[in-house]
Amino acid sequence: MITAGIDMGSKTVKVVIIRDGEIIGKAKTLAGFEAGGAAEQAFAQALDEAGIAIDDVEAIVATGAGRKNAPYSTRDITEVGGDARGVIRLFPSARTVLDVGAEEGRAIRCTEDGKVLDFALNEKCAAGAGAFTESMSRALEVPVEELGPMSLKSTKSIPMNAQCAVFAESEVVTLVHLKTPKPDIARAVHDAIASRIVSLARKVGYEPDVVLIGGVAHNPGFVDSLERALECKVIIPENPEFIGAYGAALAAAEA
Amino acid sequence: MVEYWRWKEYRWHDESKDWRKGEFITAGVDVGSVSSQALVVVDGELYSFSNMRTGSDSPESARKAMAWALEGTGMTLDDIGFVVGTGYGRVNVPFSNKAITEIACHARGANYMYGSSVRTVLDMGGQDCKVIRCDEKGKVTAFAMNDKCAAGTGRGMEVFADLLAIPIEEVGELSLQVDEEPEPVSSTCVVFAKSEATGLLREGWPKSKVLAAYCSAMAHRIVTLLEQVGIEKEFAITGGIGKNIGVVKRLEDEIGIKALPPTYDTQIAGALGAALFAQNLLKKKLAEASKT
Amino acid sequence: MATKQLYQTRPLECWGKAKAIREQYYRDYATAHERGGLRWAGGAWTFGAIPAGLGDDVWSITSEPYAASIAANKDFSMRCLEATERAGYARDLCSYMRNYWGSVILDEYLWGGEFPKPDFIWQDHICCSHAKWYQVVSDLEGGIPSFCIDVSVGPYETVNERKIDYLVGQMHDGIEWLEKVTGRKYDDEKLIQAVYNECRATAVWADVCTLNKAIPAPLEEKTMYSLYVLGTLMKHSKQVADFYEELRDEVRDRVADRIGAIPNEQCRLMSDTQPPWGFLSLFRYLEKYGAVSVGSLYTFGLIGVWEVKPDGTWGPRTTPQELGIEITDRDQALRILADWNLSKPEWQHFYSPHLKTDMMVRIAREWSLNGVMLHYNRGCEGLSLGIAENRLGLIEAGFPVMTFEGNMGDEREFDLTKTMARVDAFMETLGFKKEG
Amino acid sequence: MFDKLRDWERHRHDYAKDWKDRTGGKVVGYFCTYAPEEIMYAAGVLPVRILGSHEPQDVTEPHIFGMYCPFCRDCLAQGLKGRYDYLDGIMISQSCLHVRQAYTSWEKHIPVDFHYYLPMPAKVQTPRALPYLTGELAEFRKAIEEWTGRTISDKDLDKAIAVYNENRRLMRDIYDFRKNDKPPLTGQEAMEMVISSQMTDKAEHNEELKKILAGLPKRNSGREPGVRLMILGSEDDDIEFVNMVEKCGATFVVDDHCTGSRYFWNGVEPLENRLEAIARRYIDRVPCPSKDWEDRTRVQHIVDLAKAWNVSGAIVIQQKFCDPHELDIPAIRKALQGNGVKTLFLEFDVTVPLGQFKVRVEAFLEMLVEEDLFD
Repeated sequence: MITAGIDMGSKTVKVVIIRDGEIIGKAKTLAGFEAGGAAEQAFAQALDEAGIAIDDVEAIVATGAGRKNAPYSTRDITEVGGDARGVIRLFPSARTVLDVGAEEGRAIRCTEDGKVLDFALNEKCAAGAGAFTESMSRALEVPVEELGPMSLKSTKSIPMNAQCAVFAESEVVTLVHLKTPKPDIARAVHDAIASRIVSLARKVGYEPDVVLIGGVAHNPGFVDSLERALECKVIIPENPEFIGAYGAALAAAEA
Repeated sequence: MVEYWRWKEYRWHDESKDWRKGEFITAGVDVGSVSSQALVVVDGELYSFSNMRTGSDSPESARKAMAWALEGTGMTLDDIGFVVGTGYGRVNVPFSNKAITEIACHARGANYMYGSSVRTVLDMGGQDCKVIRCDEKGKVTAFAMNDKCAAGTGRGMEVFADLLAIPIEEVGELSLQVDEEPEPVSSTCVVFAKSEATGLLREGWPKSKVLAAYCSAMAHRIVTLLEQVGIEKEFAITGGIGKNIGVVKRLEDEIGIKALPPTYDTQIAGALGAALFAQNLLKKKLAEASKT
Repeated sequence: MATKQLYQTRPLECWGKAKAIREQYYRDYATAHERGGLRWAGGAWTFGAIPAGLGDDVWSITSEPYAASIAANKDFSMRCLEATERAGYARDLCSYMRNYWGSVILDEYLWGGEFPKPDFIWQDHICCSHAKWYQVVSDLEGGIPSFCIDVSVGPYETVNERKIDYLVGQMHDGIEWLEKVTGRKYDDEKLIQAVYNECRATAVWADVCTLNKAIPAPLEEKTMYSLYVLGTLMKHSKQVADFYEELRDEVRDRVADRIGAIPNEQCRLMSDTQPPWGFLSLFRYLEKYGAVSVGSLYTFGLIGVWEVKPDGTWGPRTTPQELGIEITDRDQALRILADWNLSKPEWQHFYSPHLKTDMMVRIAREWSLNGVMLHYNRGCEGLSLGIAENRLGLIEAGFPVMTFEGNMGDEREFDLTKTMARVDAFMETLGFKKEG
Repeated sequence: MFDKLRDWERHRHDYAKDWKDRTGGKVVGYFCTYAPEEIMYAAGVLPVRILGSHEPQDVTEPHIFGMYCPFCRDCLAQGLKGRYDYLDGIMISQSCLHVRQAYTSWEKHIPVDFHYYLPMPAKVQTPRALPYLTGELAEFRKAIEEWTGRTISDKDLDKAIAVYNENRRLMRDIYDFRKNDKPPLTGQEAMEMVISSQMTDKAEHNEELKKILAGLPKRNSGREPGVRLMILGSEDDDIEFVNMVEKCGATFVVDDHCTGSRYFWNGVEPLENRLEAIARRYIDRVPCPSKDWEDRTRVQHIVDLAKAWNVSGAIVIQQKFCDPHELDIPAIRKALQGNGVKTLFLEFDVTVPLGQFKVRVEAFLEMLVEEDLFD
């Protein structure tokens, strides 16, 4: 059976097409101001990669913050449900899912059959999310993708106070002016985000295995900080940012 | 990719003046979190300045700014009798003789730029927003600064310029091109305000309306800060956002007081105040030297 | 929206009366002076029965419900909050307090006219802000005589004669103080009647809440707010005690006729702490899932006074009159009043969140709940106290918990859309689907 | 001169562990300075105050909602991280709601042999508080006796009271030296002195204080005092901040903190009933704002300190979300300004952004001193 999942994230739209649980097509586009269009575009690309036509897709489920504006979908599930489903299918041993997206941080505790036992989301402040690293990279004048590797060079931990992503910039600027080595600042930034995510993880009472998904999972510096704070290794799937959409596609296959 | 938040860097000097005739030549260097200015004062008169973006290496930013301010004037650092550093990087101005906070400097600078009747100075800078009350000499009598949240700062506005792909200089003007004032954006967190704005754009709001919603939210936050210290006439605005008519106008409407019209680039107030302080300190230094 | 009809519903008949009593209350306070009466201000928890001894023409305004009414009026509330911030008070203080102060600073009464300045302040103190609240009101109003009774003597299970003496001693001093500041002669008979009324009103309210154990629940929390509020206005008045009896009889009939608060009850929840008053629509949103909030320790135990019945379940505390106790003098009345109030469920968690967890787990079991929705309320440090531990305790006891941050009186700290998204996720995990 | 005290303050845990080894006695951690330490000390128990460590942490989120003050969360974090694993017991004497949560979560999640909640009255201004608290102290004494298996005689209480009163008197004598035009000690040293007193056996602390007192008259701190400042407000043991300010050309000469003068200002006046005497001391002490009502008695006290120690400015700090202080600070600032003392208000978190605070502090000092910046 062929089904699809569309993850309408705040920054990007992800589409995954699966046949009997196996991913046969996937695509990601920037949500921009016209998320619906972005989704159609991503969907077309995914169909392309899968080499099938839209009519071959039997069911489509949407997830993500903007799921109500998703095209094609017949049903929708929440990000929490999508994440849990996707992760458990890939890693049945997973008991805790951490999802760090552009603006959202999520911690989910679930059973071996993907049932959600408890979940926690970041509140009014966007600290502990991808957006944080972006503004920091600007303050440091270091491209986002280099921030991670750079921070790995540091062995020093400096506490950061600011919660607010943008306000934290001035703290970074202060550190810069104090001639703090950039790697140390980069690590401080990752430690700050990690500690917010770990707070969420502790709230749901995380247990191994812990799986990390979402775009920020590509950042080795963040992963390092996270593992240090969690005092355990985390599993990262091949395409961490697609897991929500994958979970939605699985949900589509259920009904 | 175009960086719409990047405002234009530039320099200026008074070609009509021959600095060599000057007695007291002093400079102020304001290394802010977002922008840096170097400024030279000759016998209490503004002579030249540069205005550029702060790099991640502040001593370097200070040197660059200073060098650029002197460019084409024939003046070198050695010609300058006293240098005062201010701003976040004030302690990292390698060639400065003293560091003074931007709070004192902005008050002094505003006093020069707008006259001695100024009692309340609002400095809307890159990372923070300050309200300063001062006396007729430009001496600080009270002040307040925003904490913990970047809403109401230049940085927040830059984030928006980027989001909407509009050059930062045009943001304010555009935000006024609305038939009626929309509800201000509700999020104080700039990141969420950004996604809130994205939502509005997705709903088909024109950019001007979204900007209006953000500018009025920003203006409102600044007003609450102003009210903490209390506004006394005359009222002047310094710093980057002072150039943003969209914020300034809404702010004036809300407090019911017009800000004095800017006579100089509002961003140089800090460096100007520093240079003027430098002149007093130079005179004092020379006086003491002559004693011995 | 097509929701499946599992149960009959019908509006509450005594609803209009509740509304009328409330409106009259705020009018009476504002116009008290015109009728030669007195005005006093104090908290919803204060010993209102005591000033009742000053005469029948003494009217009060209780601060929390007044502030909650302001909060429900978003525009006025925002003006109040900002006026308070302008005056230099921190933004993270109790949002009831900030709305109330704002109304004083602006000198605007929510129901029109200037803010009616109280003649004296009669407060009690268990949360750090209680007495300080009125210290500031007194600053703002240019000095108002005030008297606060400290009730923080520890949980009811530890109450002994000495602790009662501490409260009653303050009450006696308070009565002398009342006579001094009002120049009136104190009438013990009126006090005694007020104490009888308070015990009756608060026990009967507990009785009403007990009836909500029924499936379908005859009342949903959004409605209960508008009913329990009368107890926060004047729990010591005959009017409120009588009304609660009338209400109880009607709710009994609803249970007998299996009248539900919502037509499609399939999921029973409870909340905790005051809701974000400007956004009660959140409860309507629950109904899309056939979810009904049957109450909370807040709606049950802030006014209701309870006890464990012989069969081990929770029910209304037996009143002195039911026990055949005849109150004959001031001291006896005050002792009963002190003991009665110290057993109030909402006072126990001030000493340990674990006491509150036990009560919440009891409600979750006896009211047959599927889950719990905890409002992490930035507006109230008193009722949010220990809420994170309550969450852990409820989960340990096997009840799924959803938390959401908000503020009962400051809309800037509540996000309805994000909260509804949480409800979606919670309902999904509980296995309930949205209808229509 | 203050090295020993600084060492005790820095290595408080080592001190307590060592004390246990030396004496074989029990150590009780207390959460607020309303704890009647004399009673514990009389039973041979060492009371130590539980304070935070000013490190960012992520362990308290499941236990304390983020709207409560950073201090109470920092305190609980110490317990959850096992830093106080040597404690035999914990106790709290009812003060603010915030720190109460650190106690109740600690009691639930960190095993201790003894824990006690003392419902210290909140209305210290009513005469009814004395008999009530005296009774509560009798119960507390009983609980300590049962736990330690040692009866507390009046003689034991007298000894404890004597040691504590001496500690209070000595610290006040040292505070008096801060009135000098050139104070022989810095605000940092004063803070380290008081905090170390909360962490150590007062008998040993007293010996150290006597040495210091003997040396102070001759001591030349070798630094220009600069602007004379007062610091006051919420719980504050942020030595790093005090140090930063004193490096900007200022000296703290007096304070109103529970980690400072408020802790030791008044002593126990002897009474036939020792517990009543102790009760009176805690009822009459300079109050925490959470107990300062209906009248605000603390405001005048603060103004008096500012005058007696001749300060030109006051830094008013508040732990983020510290409601009791938030409710007094506007009145206090008004009173100080009214008496010609300018104030700078700062909101503290577990760690403070020194960079951002430095600007405010320096600008504040620039405001207070007549520089030759103007014609």
